Amino acid sequence: MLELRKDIFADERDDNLKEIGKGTQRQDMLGHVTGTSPYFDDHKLQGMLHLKVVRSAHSHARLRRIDTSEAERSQGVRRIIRGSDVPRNLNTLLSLINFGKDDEPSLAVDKVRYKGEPIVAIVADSPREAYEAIAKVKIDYEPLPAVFDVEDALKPGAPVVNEVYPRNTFTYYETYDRQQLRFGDADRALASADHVLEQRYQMSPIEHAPTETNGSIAAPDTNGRYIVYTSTQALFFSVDTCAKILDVPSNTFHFIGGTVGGGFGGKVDTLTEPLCILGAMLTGKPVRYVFGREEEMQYGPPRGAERIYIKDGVMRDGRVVARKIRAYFDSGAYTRLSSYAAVKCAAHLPGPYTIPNVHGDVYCVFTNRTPATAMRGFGVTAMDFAIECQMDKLAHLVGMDPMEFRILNAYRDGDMKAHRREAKNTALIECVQVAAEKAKWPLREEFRRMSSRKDGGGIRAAVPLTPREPHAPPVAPAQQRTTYDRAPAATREPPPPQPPPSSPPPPRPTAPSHGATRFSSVFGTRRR
Amino acid sequence: MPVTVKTFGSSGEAAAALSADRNARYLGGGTLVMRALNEGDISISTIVRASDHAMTRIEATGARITLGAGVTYARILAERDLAFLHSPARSIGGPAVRNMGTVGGNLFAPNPYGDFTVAMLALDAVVSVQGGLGSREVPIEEFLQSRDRQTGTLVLAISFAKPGSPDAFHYRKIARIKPKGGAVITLAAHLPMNGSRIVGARVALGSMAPTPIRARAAERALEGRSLDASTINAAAAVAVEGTTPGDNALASAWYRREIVGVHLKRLLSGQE
Amino acid sequence: MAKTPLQFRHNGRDVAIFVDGGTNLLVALRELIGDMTPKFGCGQGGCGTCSVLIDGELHLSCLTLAETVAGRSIETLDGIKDGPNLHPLQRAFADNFAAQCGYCTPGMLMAAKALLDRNPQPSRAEVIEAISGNICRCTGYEPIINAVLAAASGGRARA
Amino acid sequence: MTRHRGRGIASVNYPIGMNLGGDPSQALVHSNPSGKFTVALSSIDLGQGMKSVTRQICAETLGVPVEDVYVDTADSDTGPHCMGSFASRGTHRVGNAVMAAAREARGVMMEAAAEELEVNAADLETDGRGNIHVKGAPHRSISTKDVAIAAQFKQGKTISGRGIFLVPLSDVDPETGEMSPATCYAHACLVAEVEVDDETGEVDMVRMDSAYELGRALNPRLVEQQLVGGAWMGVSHALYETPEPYYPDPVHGPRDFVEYLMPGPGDICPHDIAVLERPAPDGPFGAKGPGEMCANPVLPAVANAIFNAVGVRIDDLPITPEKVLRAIKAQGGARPQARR
Repeated sequence: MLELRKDIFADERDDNLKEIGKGTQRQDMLGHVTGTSPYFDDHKLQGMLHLKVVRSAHSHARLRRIDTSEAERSQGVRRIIRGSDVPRNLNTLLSLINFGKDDEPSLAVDKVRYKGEPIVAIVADSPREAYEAIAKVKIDYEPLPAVFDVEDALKPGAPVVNEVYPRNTFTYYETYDRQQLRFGDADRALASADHVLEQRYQMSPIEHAPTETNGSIAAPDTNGRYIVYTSTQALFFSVDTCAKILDVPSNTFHFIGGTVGGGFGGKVDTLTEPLCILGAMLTGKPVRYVFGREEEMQYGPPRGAERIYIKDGVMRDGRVVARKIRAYFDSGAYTRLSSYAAVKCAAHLPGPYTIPNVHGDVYCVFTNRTPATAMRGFGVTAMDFAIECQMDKLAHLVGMDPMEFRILNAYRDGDMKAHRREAKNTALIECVQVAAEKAKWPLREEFRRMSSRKDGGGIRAAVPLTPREPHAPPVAPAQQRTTYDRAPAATREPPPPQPPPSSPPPPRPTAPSHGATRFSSVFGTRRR
Repeated sequence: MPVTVKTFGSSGEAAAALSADRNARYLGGGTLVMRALNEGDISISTIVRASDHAMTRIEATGARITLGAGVTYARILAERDLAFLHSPARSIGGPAVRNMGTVGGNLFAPNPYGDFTVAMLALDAVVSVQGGLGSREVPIEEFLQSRDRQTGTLVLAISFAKPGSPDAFHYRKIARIKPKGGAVITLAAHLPMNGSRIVGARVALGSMAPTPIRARAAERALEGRSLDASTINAAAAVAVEGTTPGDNALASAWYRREIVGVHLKRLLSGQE
Repeated sequence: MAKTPLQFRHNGRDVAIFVDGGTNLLVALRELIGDMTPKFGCGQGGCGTCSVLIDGELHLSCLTLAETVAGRSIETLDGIKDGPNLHPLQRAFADNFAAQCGYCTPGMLMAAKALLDRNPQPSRAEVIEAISGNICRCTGYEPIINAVLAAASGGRARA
Repeated sequence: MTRHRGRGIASVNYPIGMNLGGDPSQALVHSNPSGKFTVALSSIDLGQGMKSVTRQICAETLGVPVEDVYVDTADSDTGPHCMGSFASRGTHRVGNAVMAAAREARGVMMEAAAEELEVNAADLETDGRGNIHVKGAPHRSISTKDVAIAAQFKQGKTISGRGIFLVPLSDVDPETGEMSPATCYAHACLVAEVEVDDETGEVDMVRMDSAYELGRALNPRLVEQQLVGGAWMGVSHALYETPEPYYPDPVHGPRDFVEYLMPGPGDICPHDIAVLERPAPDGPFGAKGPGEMCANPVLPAVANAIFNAVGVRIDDLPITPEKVLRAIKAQGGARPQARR
């Protein structure tokens, strides 16, 4: 049951609106209840072929030999696709915004880094014939030691998961093995706190489990273009990723989607479109590539696991004076979007509280498991679990009511946040007060009268003195994070290809008419 | 190689076709075989069906009950004479699966499936199978022990003595998800009473070994006694004996061992 | 590849198709008949989004060998409207905002119809049991349960 | 056997949008000759209600009834660029882009109406029912349909608008983490009540009470969909879900919906929700975005409620019966805390 508390913050709103605020029926509801909403898989195309992939049987192995000769002769097989058939067989999703290095092949060539990694794609007349051909692909693996624990992966001598990142962590700003947050002097504050509590939290991976699995249908269209029906939840991300991997201009594609059977973050990675389109390009026929449920659960990317250590200093009166956090995002074998989640996570510290000393180190770590990706609450859900369990323990430690403890420490308008921006438009206190009211949880009068709009700022608005730590100077200009129009001239040349020792053949040179080179997705074009 | 579908009028012909072809599977309700085909199991190249009415017959009026292998859970739920089996039948799948899945197929369902078979094991059922050489009756325990080798045989029916009293039969599936969830463990007990004494106690457990098994130590603790708190506690205390549960996605072996006695106690004492 | 002829009733009309050996009913309905209302969600019998009624009984079309429906009557979401008018369950689902992504909705509606066809006044527990084979990842089930109860009580939406 | 009840709370905030690489979305709005409007987007409706929310935003901004607006999503040939449906950016970013496009279209519409009524456009207002009239003189009125016809067939004007909303890239200081990660924040507090079985470790949800602050509930029914479904997902994350049950050991991964655990319709509990609205200065009509953050407070609230019920802290998700039972055994039995 939902109740609108129009009485709160009423002075900040104009409620005299005609359409906004009404419980209008969804535009798509009639389609949903009649089963006529068009999902990607609801397009029936003449002569459609089916694509299935051969997946790695090992978590970490060198590929000594891939023999597809028998599969090629298998009944109904139209085309076998290998890594060497993929025009640019190395990509990272956020290269579209120039963040991170290309680290993931569409089809593995000489090494696999997680169990289930695609190695060969088979396009056949029917799913059954594709499965029969899969059984005929012979792969000679040389198993390598694998690492599954984020902290083990950071130990000296750990197996190198992904040669692009030989230390098994994503590299920030060309230098840092983590995203830092420094605000005040947490160590000093911890030393003088009445109580110090250090705890470890572990968030499991989570599968998005949308009822519709990931998939796409690609077909040759008129004028040399390709029409692509897709389950993506980021249409231009997918268009531009495909343009890059397939090395064609983005207007080669006409992507149609927009009605998707649940995503929750699991349909951002452009998992099926590149191979599906390539299949259509190589056969000249419509091709359908849809994940089965087991594929979706085990080899579709999950929300990554996170391990979090929190060390807090709290005073007897309930004020939290220091919070020190070390967090490890388990990215799996490739970066996908975990690098971004670590930044978002660092910005989220120390939660919705005003704490004068905050120290954060957030690592994006590579392990030999299915690459992780975004999910509802990305970068924040696990940290909120850790912080809010910790807040409960701290309240218990100082003998305070947990609601009042939160109100006491809540951030208010005008406070300085740890990422050094002023808190505005805050409403945590009011949420706690209303939740207490709904749950009939007694709060003392003084806590019922507190407000997000009162008693913030002032001394709480200051950026505290923050000791600097020695760091090696960057090895190269910090160019990773620049966007298209901010890239300094010196970095306009493409970065030298950095194929890992085991990487597939370098990408095909780009067409000369383009001048060159760096791909920019934000505009969906190639740069001169 | 495409899949060939062969439909026979008699179970004998179907059995012959099944035993003649290593890549043939018998299609019952479809919940196992069709799933395997959908998921790309290319070891199945022939589907064998039988339209023999005997395979879907229910004989429930007498002292001995016979369920054709093709009897669905929905049909059991519609049968008033089989009220004592409604609990296990309802514990399988959702309504669609109960309209499709069959008691014969359940004999082959691996963990975490196969709950109905746990009930059958507690009832000392006998499985009628037809191989290439003719039909025979196999005690269910023996059938389960050699289940991996039974794929070439056709199950015709399953039969058992009707419990003297419906109160003597107890069944519970412990699932994390309600109302339809895979079993953490499954428990079934048949405790026939002679006066106030239990005679012929049978306790069967699912997910406590690769196939449903009998909890013989618990049976011994119950045998010849009255069903009171101390007997129940004694049985619960030894419920784990002889079991070899495994880890799976639903629970660990440790957890299964820890709770099997708790749930046996609750089942036999009628607690939630 | 030899194909097998197959005839059955689909939403009140006789249809005839040729199927490959091993084809399931979901594929037959979607790819050969062109009825896209049953959806593929798992192919394992676990999600219910492919649910259809066969002779009035709820079945999973992905686990049904197409050949087994010869001569039988199949009803899908495409067939439950009364001409241009929505079925009371469809109206109740809409009124109760019981769909978000909409992908489970066809299966949910068929499961609910199977219930109400036999039991027009179900309890909340019976509704829960009836939809228990159908996965919804968006709604948390509450609006769906309310919608079925509302349809059962004459299409009146929850107050 | 004893079952113990306990209550726990959690309070959270959530950033709206993303800061890496800049965060733009675009929208195009145009009218047809009947004065009906189409919004063209490349944004995705995953079920969260993108089409419906942008439709209401467009109607409100144009000053026309919602029935007169149709939103067409996700065609790369017709829909202008959008980063995608993630990071809680849909309502805020796409909503703002639609607002900007609708404002531009409204400007043309009002100019065209002014020409027909022979008044100054500044003196006109919309009635939200498909008419434009002179302020204070409702009888001097023209329908949007007649305006559209006049604009297209007489005046040679396109009633259309382009909109973009861009939150520029935020640089991040690698040393201190100084950055502008988001432009506004949503807030929530949730109280969870659970019942814990101290012999089996099973946890049942009893009820939830919550307050969510979302800037503006553009459509309360859609907000309710997100909050109810999101809290269910929060319970699911807290107690059930994982594709790696023995993480970090990658064994026994679930392969189907029986092995992948999510609460069923028989596992849900009553949930009372209050929605607060403190408008975001840069949100469309003040709106933030409820879609992602709604699950977050549930996980810790459930963990804290379990502590309150039996005195054990489970810091590893998901909180399975096994973890609860091991912890209860390790502390020598349940230790219920003070009832709240």
